[in-house]
Amino acid sequence: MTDPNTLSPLDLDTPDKPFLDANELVINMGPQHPATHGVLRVILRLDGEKVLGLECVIGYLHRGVEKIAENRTYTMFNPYVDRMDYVAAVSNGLGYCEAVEKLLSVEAPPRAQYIRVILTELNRIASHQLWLGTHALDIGAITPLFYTFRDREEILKIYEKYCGARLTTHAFRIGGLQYETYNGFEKDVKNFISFFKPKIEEYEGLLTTNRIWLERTKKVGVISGKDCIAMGVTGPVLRASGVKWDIRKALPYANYKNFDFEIPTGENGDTYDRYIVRMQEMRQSMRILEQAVEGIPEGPIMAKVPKVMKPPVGEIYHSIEAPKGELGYFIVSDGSTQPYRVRVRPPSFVNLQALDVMCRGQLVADVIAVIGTLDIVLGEVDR
Amino acid sequence: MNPPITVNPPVATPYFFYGLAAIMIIGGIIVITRKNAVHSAMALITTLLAQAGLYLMLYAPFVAGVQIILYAGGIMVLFLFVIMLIAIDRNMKERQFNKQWLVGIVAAGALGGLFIAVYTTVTRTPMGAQTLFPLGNRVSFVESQNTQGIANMLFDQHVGVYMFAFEIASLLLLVAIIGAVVMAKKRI
Amino acid sequence: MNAMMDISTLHYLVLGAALFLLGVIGVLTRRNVVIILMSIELILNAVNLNLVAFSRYWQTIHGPGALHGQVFAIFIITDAAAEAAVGLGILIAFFRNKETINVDEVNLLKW
Amino acid sequence: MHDFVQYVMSYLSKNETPGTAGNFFWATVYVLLVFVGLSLSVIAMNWLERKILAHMQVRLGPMRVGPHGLLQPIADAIKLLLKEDIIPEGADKIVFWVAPFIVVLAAFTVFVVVPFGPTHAITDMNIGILFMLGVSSLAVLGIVTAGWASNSHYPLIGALRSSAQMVSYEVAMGLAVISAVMMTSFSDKGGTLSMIGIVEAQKTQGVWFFFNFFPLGIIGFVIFAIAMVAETNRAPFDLPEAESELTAGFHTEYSGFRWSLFFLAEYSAMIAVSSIAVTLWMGGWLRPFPNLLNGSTWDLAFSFIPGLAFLFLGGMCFYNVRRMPKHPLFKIQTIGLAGFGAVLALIGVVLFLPGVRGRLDDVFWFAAKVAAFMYLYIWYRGTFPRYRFDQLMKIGWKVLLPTGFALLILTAVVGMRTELLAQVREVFQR
Repeated sequence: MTDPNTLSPLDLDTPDKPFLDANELVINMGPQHPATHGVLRVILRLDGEKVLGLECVIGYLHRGVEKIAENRTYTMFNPYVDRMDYVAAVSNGLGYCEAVEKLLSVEAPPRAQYIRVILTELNRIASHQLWLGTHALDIGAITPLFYTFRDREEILKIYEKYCGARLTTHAFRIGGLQYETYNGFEKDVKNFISFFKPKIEEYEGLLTTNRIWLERTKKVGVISGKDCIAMGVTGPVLRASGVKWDIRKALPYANYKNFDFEIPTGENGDTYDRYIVRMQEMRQSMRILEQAVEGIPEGPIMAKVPKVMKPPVGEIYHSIEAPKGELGYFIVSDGSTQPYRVRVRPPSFVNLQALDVMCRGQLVADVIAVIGTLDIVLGEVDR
Repeated sequence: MNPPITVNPPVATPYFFYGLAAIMIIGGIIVITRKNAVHSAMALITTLLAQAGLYLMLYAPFVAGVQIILYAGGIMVLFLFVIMLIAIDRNMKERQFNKQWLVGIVAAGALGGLFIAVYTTVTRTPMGAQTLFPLGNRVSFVESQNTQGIANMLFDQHVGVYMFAFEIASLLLLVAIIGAVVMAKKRI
Repeated sequence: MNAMMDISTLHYLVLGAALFLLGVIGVLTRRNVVIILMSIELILNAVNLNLVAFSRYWQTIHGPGALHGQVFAIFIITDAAAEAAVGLGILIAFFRNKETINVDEVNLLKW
Repeated sequence: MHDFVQYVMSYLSKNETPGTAGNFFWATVYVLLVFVGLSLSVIAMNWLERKILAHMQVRLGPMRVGPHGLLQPIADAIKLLLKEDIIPEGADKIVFWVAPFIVVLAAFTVFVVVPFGPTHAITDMNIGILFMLGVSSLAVLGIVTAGWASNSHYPLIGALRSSAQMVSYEVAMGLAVISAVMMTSFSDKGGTLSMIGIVEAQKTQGVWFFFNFFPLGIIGFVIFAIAMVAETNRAPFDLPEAESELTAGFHTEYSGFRWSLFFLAEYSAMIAVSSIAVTLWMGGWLRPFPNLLNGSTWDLAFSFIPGLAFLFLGGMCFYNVRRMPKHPLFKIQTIGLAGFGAVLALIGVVLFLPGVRGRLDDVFWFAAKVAAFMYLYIWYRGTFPRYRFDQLMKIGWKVLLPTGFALLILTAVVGMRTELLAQVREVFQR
């Protein structure tokens, strides 16, 4: 049933008939709707409240990031990637910097890599916190939102102390880091770890065994591992369907191979499993943080990179495990100071394609839950 | 004239009757003349509530309560529900009255004539000539016994004669539930 | 209080008759099934009003325990509920098949 | 003039509600008192909900208008009244106008029979509880017409959802209510539907119906407590106004004054259903433990509690006056808080006067119990996610309804156990 190839596309040309008669009602959810996380527009074809099919209309936030890259030097383009997934800006920067470093055949020094890992994992936690808050809010629990925002604040404080910015941090530079860590950075991270551990329990206490939460999320938006692979869905959504695929383990980048952590997976591929997987991922991120903050080596933070970057002619694809899934950068260099083409593979955009499969046969209220569980950021979908 | 067993003061003055009666008649006229079925339903609700007021004037508070709960709160919600489910926009542009409207009004007029004839008939009784329902037979009852009285009528072993009818009514409701489900459900 | 101003059973009966007539006119002249059903409700209510008025009249003769009219009124309300449920169910089934709710278009016994 | 004074004073010696006594003057006074009190408690409820919810969610809530945001509801009311009253294009104007008034009328009319004390009710109706259920069920008409008249998809779906929800839960609610009403009939005085009669029955039977026939009373109460949340469209059953799905449900297209009417109706309906629950299961105006801690000493002790409670609240205000920042900008706020505390303390002192004490502690206990329910409502909202529509219906029809039927039969069996046993014995002896 959920084989994406056999799904008939949504027919929007025939006019909608009255409510009970043909039982088809076309409803336009968004672009201004409180639960579409920005400016996603979803056209729903309904039978009563049952979803027969849906179509996403995207592009309301399109800013032409990829095209902008062709008119900027490699360094100049770096801040732009932060504006794609603004919730996980650090991860976006990491992917881009590593891709260009690969193109230039340089490698960031170990100290820089450790600090990169710390900041990226903090960012993963922040992103998951934001997801949890908004997802719970969509399902009707308003309190977790305030809890997660309270705790996310601590992460943003660390960012602010480190580089002055909170959201679009532009923390990394090609070849390493621009800034050395501030005094007490390690202490702050350690404090955060000890502060945040009980907080996860607090979130779980509100939701994990809550009957209404279970009823709203179990067996909702089910997608099988096969379908996920067929549609290119990655990240926690894929792992919740039982596929143990994490780029940090599969194709280790940065220095993730030095760290000991597990890949949490689910079994049923439903919204509840995705919730559990993300909660576990936060815990695993804490494990990585503990190891990384203990082992930060001394040394330089910047590799030797030329002032004017002219990578050799060629192309490179580099992907990292962003909080939302596989974030890939495909960069074609023509040997000049500006990239010939930059193509971003955003996890949100690819994951969003599974929405139709996951929502068919469910109810309208489930569409909201599924949009929440996919954890999309429209800045990244539209770029 | 000796006052009858006056336990309660009069519920309200006769003006209340005329006011409620006027509301009911105007509501009834709106019900059968409006194009928009929702307006008709609202007018019918007003009529029903006014009628509940009349029941209170007749010292029948339990029937008034049942009228509010069942009619205004139950049946009319069902009506509104159905009106909203079916597309009424198209229906409002069509002809509202059928071809036999003249015949209908004539028949209703004849019926009305019959009513007038019945209510004005004067019969000879030992107490003199009077209509079927003489004026001025107001009496007051112990209002607080109304619900208990109805319960006695329905359930009491000695006074109650409607126990069987009550059971039949429940059977009727069961049949109605099943019938409505069969009718309205697309796939069973 | 003036005896002419006093509200007697006859007042209620006349009001009931007027409502009954309005209901009959509605049933006989309207095309919209929903409004016809509402007119039937009007008729039933007119009957109820009469019954409760009779009940009071009866009570003046047989004492406050003789509530037959009110019991009848309650049975009729029950009946009206059943009638509305089934009638509206038929209406929906009909509308789904024929896309109309006009009675004069219901002129076939099968389709 | 003397006659009028006589007429007014004659009621005071009577020990019954003004409606029963047929005293129009006092009935009007009571109607006005209930109306003003209700409006005040809706205002207070608005502030309390925002503050309590805020503190549950690690924020402060309104803090700017008045000390601790005490004047925020008034500021909101002024804002709402000054807002443009928008009627959407293509809306059915008359119905759109009328709908909020239906809801408000239904929500306010039920208070005619709510017993705040043995004599503190506008009237005592023979069909009190039936009247309350019936009139509160009229609110759904307003909601349905509001959704339909807006001529928009989201309000229509919200209206359909809410009518289906309210009609479904009314059934379970009615069953729970019947089981409690049935409990009143297991005494010598016979059963009653009157709200005051129900509380009197709890007094004479010496038990709140919550504890009666353990655990049947509790089950009935729980059914009612679930159904009443659904009836008032509050979290976790707030589907008709599910913000994340239907933007605002049936009142999406409403603004300004008309919207505030819906708001007013929602809160007064919450108070109304809570009063039903308090009357039916929690012993209405009766003080706690009337049968365990009886005697005139305990009566006297409990009659001091209302005054003490207000004094405590006033004391809290003064304590917080000391904690206010000493900055000159906060001077007005500090004075305001002190004034508020003084008013509360004054009320507390007045409540100690013997004449007032005897008359008003009923009202205090009733209000305190209703306030506990109000807190529950806020607590639910802070804790629970929202049910899905089919799950809501499943709970209503497949869980609450059969439980209600079973409860009804069990209550009858337990209540009539002596008669039943006698009959069984008779059969065996034959």
